Amino acid sequence: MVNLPTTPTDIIPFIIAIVTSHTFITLVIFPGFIHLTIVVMFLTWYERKLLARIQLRIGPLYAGGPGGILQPIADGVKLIFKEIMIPYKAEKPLFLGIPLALVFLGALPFAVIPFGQHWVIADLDVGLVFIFAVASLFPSMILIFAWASNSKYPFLGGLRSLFQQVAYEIPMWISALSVVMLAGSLNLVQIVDAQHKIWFIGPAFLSFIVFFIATMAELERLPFDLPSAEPELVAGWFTESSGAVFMVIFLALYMKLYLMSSLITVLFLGGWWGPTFLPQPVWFILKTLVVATAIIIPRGVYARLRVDLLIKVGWTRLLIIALVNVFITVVLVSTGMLPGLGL
Amino acid sequence: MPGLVSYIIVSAALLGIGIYGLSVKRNAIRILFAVELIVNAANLNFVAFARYMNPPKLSGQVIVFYSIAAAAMEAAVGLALILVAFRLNSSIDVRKLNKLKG
Amino acid sequence: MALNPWLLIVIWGIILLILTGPMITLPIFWSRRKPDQFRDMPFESGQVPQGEARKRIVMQYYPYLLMFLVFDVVGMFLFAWGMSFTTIPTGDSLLVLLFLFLLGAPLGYALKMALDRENW
Amino acid sequence: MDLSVPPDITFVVLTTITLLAAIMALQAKELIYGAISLGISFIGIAGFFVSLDAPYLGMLQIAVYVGAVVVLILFTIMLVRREEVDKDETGETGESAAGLWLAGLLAVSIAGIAALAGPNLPTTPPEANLPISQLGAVLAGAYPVPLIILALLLSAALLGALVLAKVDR
Repeated sequence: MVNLPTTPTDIIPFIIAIVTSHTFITLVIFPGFIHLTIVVMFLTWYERKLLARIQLRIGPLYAGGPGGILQPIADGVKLIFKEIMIPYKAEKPLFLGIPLALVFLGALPFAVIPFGQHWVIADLDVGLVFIFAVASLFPSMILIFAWASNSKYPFLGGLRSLFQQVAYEIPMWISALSVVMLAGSLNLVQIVDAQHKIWFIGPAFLSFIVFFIATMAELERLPFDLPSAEPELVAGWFTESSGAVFMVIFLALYMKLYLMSSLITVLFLGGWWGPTFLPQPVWFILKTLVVATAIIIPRGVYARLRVDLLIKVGWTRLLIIALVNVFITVVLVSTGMLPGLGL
Repeated sequence: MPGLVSYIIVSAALLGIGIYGLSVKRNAIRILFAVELIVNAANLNFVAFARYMNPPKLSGQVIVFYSIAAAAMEAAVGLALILVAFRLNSSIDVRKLNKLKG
Repeated sequence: MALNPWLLIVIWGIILLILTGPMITLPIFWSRRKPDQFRDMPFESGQVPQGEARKRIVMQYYPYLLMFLVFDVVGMFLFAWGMSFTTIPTGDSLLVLLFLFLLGAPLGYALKMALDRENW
Repeated sequence: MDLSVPPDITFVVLTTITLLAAIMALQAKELIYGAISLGISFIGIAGFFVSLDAPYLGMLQIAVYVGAVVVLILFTIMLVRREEVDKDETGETGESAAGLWLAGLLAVSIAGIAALAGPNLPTTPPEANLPISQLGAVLAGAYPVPLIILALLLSAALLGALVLAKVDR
């Protein structure tokens, strides 16, 4: 590390040394803030384009630049300058604070996601559990926000969101358990390293399916979008949000979409591994975008489930399939049928 | 790193806050809060002592595993009891739960 | 140079706070702030809202919440076991599987109770 | 220079957060704010665990306490009617003064004993700490009986809470 400046002339070299250090670059530029902002804005644009193609809606196509690529910026500027409506008798500090907490918690886990062998902000020993712990704060946040809005639709949507996320969190954990057992570590860098030869989608295929479905339910994507079912609940738990509050919630939701897609890439799709003609982060982002596409597409295709069926499926089918895969992994690993996984 | 004494003092303060809530509050949910705080004070002590032990051992952390599990289950049963009390008495004030008093 | 990863996470959190905080705290300044009871009424299909919004809520899904609490704890125990699964003796792993197996019965019974609408 | 924060700052910040949030949890006017403060206090304790080189426990604390117990508490608060929940609940002044005195006496005496024993207590932790990957081995290997008892405890609590909460017809 560089020495702290003692004389005024030392300050500029000090700043340059800080700015060019690997830590600073990982924090601010590549897996850090700038990259995250760009990708999340891209995802909002990408989802619109994709759905427009699927459902033949050619709406936001002409908002400046090729293919309406400036649309997210236009949206952002529009939303920032709109009025923030705070419902009558709402809990003001919670109503304004929870959206910020949501976007903060959505972006915090990116610190442990490895975008390449050295492209990770914090190489944490308990990375996977850290992500799950942070993600487990979302349901209560959403419930509190819905309660703070003092309106019936958000409250109903918030309760649905709570039960749905709670029902799908456990299958998600148990399906990730097989991966942890195969890699023998909770460190995400080591988990990706262990997939050098075989991606874990092979030995843990059932887990992959469970994890993918659980991810869609956690993200409240169709066919699991009950908490924000437009025909029934207006806009679900964020019905009363407007202006900047709405923008921040929107941002948090896309942040979570990117987070869960990259988590699937890390756990099952071999992370940064790929033919060497492209650099590692490029492979990682390509895979993540493919996963995100697979999560977005059903929105243009499916209808939604009923809430009690949804919860029942999560607790009976998915949990049992995930447990079956854990047993398969126990047998596979303890009989030595999976050599050369870095075990 | 601060010495072991500082951790013990923090944990004692947390215990004091918990005891205060336990002895003064009348709302059953608040009393549950106080109990959880007391359990956390104990957990903090376990982890701190385990860290300062020489040679290091993991037993202190393992017992906190069990302690957290037990405290979570205690909260589940406690909240179910509060629900029943509310249904029977339409109040969660612990001093109104005196139907068994002759 | 290897900084403590937790310190890096804290720095990352501070950066996030600095950069995302203004997204709501700044627009409040140019947003109209005088509250108006009639204008700020909650949305209710275009009607005047009736009754209180934070009414008592249904119990129907309460058992699932309890099951979540139990399996949250179990999941964390399983992660601790899974990360050292390859290094511990098979007998210990069998013990953990027995632990899981023992929890199967109450889970099944709880599911049966939860699905029975008469109870809630 | 080593750019790592002196741990004393961490300690002071965590202590402030934890204790203030704990007081708020008991004294906040509305029970919902109390529950949120309780969650923040638990996160503070998790921070202590992380700073004491027990990161896995910290994550367990957040996932179980903040992710599940606080959710259950919020749900119960919302199930119980509001007027009931937010009633003025502290006893008379004399009573609360007595409670304060009792709690203060207890805390001060424990802290005093600790401070008296201070010179004999270790001031620096040993350098070597065990890696977290051993946690699973200790959990499953060294304590087999508690693990099975834990399974029974979890089952009993789940079924007990369900039977208690169900509506009798």
